[in-house]
Amino acid sequence: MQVTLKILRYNPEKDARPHWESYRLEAEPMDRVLDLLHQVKWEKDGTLAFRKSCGHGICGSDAMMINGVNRLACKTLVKDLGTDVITVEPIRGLPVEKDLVVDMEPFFEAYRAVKPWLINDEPPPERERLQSPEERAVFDEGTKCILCAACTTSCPVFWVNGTYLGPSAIVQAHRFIFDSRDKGAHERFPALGSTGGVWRCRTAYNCTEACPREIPVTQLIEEVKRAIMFGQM
Amino acid sequence: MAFRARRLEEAKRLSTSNLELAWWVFMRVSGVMLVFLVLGHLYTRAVLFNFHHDLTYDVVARNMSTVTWKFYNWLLLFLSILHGTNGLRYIIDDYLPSPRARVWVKVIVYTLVFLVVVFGTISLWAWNYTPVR
Amino acid sequence: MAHQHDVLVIGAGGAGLTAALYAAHRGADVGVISKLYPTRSHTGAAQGGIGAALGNVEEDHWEWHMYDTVKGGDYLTDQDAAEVFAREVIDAVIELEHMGLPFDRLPNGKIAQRRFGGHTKEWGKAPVHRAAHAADRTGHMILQTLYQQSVKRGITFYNEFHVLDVIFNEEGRAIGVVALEFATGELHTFQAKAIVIASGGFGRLFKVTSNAFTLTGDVQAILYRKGWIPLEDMEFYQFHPTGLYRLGILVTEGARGEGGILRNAQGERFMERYAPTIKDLAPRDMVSRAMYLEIKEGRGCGPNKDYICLDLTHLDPEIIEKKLPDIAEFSRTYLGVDPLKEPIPVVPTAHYAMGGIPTTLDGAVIKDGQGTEIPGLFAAGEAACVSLHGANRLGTNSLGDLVVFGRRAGLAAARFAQANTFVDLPPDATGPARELIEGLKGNTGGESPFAIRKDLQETMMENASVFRTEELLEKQVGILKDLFERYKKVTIEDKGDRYNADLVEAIELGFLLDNAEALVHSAKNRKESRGAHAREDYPERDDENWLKHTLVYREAPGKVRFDYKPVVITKFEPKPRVY
Amino acid sequence: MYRGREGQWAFYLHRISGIAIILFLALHVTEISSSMFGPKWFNALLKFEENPIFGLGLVAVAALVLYHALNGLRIILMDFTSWGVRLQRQLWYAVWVVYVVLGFPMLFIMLRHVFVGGE
Ligand SMILES: Cc1cc2nc3c(=O)[nH]c(=O)nc-3n(C[C@H](O)[C@H](O)[C@H](O)COP(=O)(O)OP(=O)(O)OC[C@H]3O[C@@H](n4cnc5c(N)ncnc54)[C@H](O)[C@@H]3O)c2cc1C
Ligand code: HEM
Ligand code: SF4
Ligand code: F3S
Ligand code: FES
Repeated sequence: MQVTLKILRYNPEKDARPHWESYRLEAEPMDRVLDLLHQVKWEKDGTLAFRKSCGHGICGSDAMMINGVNRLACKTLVKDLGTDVITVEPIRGLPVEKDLVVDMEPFFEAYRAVKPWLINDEPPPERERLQSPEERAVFDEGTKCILCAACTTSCPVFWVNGTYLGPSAIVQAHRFIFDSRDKGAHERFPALGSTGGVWRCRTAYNCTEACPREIPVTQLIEEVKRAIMFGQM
Repeated sequence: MAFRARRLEEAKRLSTSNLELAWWVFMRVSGVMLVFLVLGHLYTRAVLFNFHHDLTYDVVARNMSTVTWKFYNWLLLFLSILHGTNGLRYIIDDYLPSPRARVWVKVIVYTLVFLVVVFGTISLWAWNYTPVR
Repeated sequence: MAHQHDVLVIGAGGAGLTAALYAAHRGADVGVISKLYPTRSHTGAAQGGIGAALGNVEEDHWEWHMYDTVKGGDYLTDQDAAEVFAREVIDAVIELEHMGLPFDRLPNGKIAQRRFGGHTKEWGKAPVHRAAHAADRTGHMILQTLYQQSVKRGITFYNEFHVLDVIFNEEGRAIGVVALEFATGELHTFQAKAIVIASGGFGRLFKVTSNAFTLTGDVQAILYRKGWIPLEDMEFYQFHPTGLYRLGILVTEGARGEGGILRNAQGERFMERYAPTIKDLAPRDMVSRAMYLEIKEGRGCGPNKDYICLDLTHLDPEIIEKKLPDIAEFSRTYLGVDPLKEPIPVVPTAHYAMGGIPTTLDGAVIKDGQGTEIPGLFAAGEAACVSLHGANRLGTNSLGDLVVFGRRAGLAAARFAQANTFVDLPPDATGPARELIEGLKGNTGGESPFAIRKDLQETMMENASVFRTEELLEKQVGILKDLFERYKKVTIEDKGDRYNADLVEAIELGFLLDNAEALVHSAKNRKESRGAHAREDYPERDDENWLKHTLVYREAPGKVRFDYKPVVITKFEPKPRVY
Repeated sequence: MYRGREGQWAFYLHRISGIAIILFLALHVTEISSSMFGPKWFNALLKFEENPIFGLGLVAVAALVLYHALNGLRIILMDFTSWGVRLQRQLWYAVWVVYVVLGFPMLFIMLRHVFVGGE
């Protein structure tokens, strides 16, 4: 089938502002949008810039806005879009560097702010720390996160308010706060409870819809809110 | 998952960042109360009365002169203003990226809100119905 | 711009991050250069598990693990490496758990383990539960956990920097690195007392692969180009039996570990014929060859009889959704096949390089068959070859390799850095890298890098994959010569500086070609069948002549020289490999 | 425009209605408070507001208040129950059902007040 791929192009070395460019392509229904981008890059215009690595939704490189929704290009099949006009734009709320490449630094800054590592100063036992399957299941969802930023850059609050940590960082915090081995919840609290923290979330659910790993992001955010609230009052 | 502070310094550190939580809870508590207050207000004013024609100084004044209604209205005024202003604060924080602009807009908004509350409160207690002939 | 670190790690996958953590732990100032954001590294794609004889589910011993590794490697495995590995990987897994890795758990709270190909108890009697796992995203969790620890330690990262050159002084000590910053197009120099290479594999050499687009064997090629540094055992390249049909996306061996069965068009469980004892859980080389044979003999599934069916339909749906959620999703997303209801179409997919940069047990890179170390240069992970995996790697042994030998390399590098000082870089250290870039930007020959890469991948698949013959390899040597000629005329469209992916892909293509050259020549040279290297014209293993490691050097473009390194044999005398 | 689903629109509508209500509230309070200046002034103001434009404005504000109140309850359910988030979409539709049930009679009465006039 023939599809039209419209890409929001921007080359800071040449363009004053981003502009749309269209490409007519021959595509199979089972093609990934990533395949289409490659087709453009390899056969039509080598200057196109975008990130990719694994090609099957596991590395988190290629979150972009496809037909108005954040998705991974490598996990979105042409047939699933149900149209032959496909628009691709960079994810929002992070500075665009070139074409579909954005500056990820602010995103990782928020990640680091919630201390995303196991905090437990007690000397570990000889063997593994024990944890029941039930305790393990409580924080399972958050461990799936691939830090693709699809959620954070779909959040209407994040687009306008750069101080908001964003859903991804809160998912990371959840992963540790609810880990029975972690003792550092109170260390994460200042970042999570500040003006840019969880209370900024307005439960818009774009994050949950966008997450390619099908993590119930809003649910986790709400659990963090409740954890802080009940821990505090 | 232990948030409860075990030492004083810990408690202090935690307490400094509790403000946003307090506002968040307040929005919910006041919201629930406002459902009754606002919808009650709407009902009594806009549905029972023909607000568009029957509402006159007399009607309002007679109503406003009882202490119960004074209190009802004052609570309504106070909670909705506080709730709404904090909501505006969220919105200002979201859409005004420049810290300078934020401060100025907030100063102006809070001043106006303050004046409205003062004005409203004074007038509320000033109602004292003596029928005008 | 110029930077300086005691220890410089190239690559932020499992091996690189482990090395960085332990070097930092020893007090070294560590910098990590990675062409991807660390969490994008391909270690994150590893699914099934990390093998260690924890004995949480049933009795297990490191000796059994060592034996399986040696036997799985078709006795080309260096047994000192296998012993160090099988012992230390137990502690390494426990340590990962202490770092916070969310392993799946048994009801008693201990780390859960599952069966995996080639892992047995009592010297091959029956499959054993040895692979510690976190659902089917064990690699993802390892990568995340290691990155979390690195962030905690405040290790310096240079993300999206492409290493283009490693610099040596006259005495042959590695003293620095040149890297291209993707964001700006600027060349940076890094001065280091010790350098650890952990840049991963080169699966993109083949058309059907489980590997990421970015796995192009860069640093292997950079060293190989120098001429005096060899690559070891490059002929041994593993094809994983179960890649999604056409796409190559991996379906973990854990799927068979949980009870999945391979069937041909007649629905026959054909592995019963090839490996009567452990059937579908035979080592990968054997299963891949069996699948190829089934397809070749007309028993493949599908309209074109060109794939094999991986049947999970008899499993409890709960097991699939809980223990194999990701692969179920891959199958649904990319093939539209629901593994609960239909078998998954699979084909062997290019997966893992057993060979690479030769090292000692401490990760020090060596330059000849006598084991002469190159001062200041270390390597670990898939890029390296300690020869733990010999002629064929067992599933779950790579993740173990990353943490065990990543740690050893990191510690050794830190020790080296403590004992040595910085060496000044030559005045024009960036010269060769700049020439490379300007050469590519200036080329007008009109050859498209895409077309060259496509031809390379297709011909490598045809001529140098699961089955090989003298004739096919000879043919591929000729094809490579031609591709090198075409590469000289390769022309890129993007002449800019910022995020020039066009340039980077062209550079990576050059690296791929070098890896191909090393692989094909080594394969042509080894006249026997062993592990993943199956020669139809020499179907038998030949211990008399070939129980040795190949070291391949580039003499001149298209011309190679071989040296050999003896296999270390301690506990287990080579025996025929039957399962 | 980002093609968000129910949650996004629920949020935007909640925000817009919130702003509208607080602005109206400020005016409303000022207006009522002006009674301090005596019945003359106040009655004049009310007279002025008999214009149907104001009436319709009032209806609009009432409509926004009703949405804001009902969706506010939806938010509270999501925040304080374990199931609210899972059922957020259904809850939003429930908001609209209740909205119609309560809103229609109100709309009817208010519109009659505006256009039919007093007896
Ligand atoms: C789909 C799949 C599933 C697997 N499953 C398992 C499993 O279940 N169990 C198991 O044991 N093994 C498994 N493996 C194998 C194992 O995951 C890999 O061999 C291992 O992760 C390699 O790790 P690494 O650290 O060496 O390299 P990688 O994780 O590939 O990292 C390479 C790093 O080097 C960097 N790099 C590369 N080139 C350059 C350059 N020029 N400049 C700067 N940086 C550079 C990259 O950015 C990256 O950070 C699997 C492999 C695949 C592909
Ligand atoms: C009638 C009952 C009301 C209920 C149940 C209610 C409930 C809520 C709740 C729960 C929030 C928080 C939203 C969030 O954090 O996502 C909120 C926000 C808000 N409310 Fe109300 N509210 C009511 C009345 C009012 C009134 C009368 C006003 C105006 C004076 C008002 C103005 C606002 C504003 C401006 C916001 C901020 C919106 C945002 O940040 O997006 N609300 N309301
Ligand atoms: S929560 Fe989901 S969308 Fe957000 S970063 Fe993680 S994987 Fe991506
Ligand atoms: S989209 Fe944003 S507002 Fe909250 S529910 Fe998700 S973080
Ligand atoms: S390329 Fe890795 S997630 Fe899409």
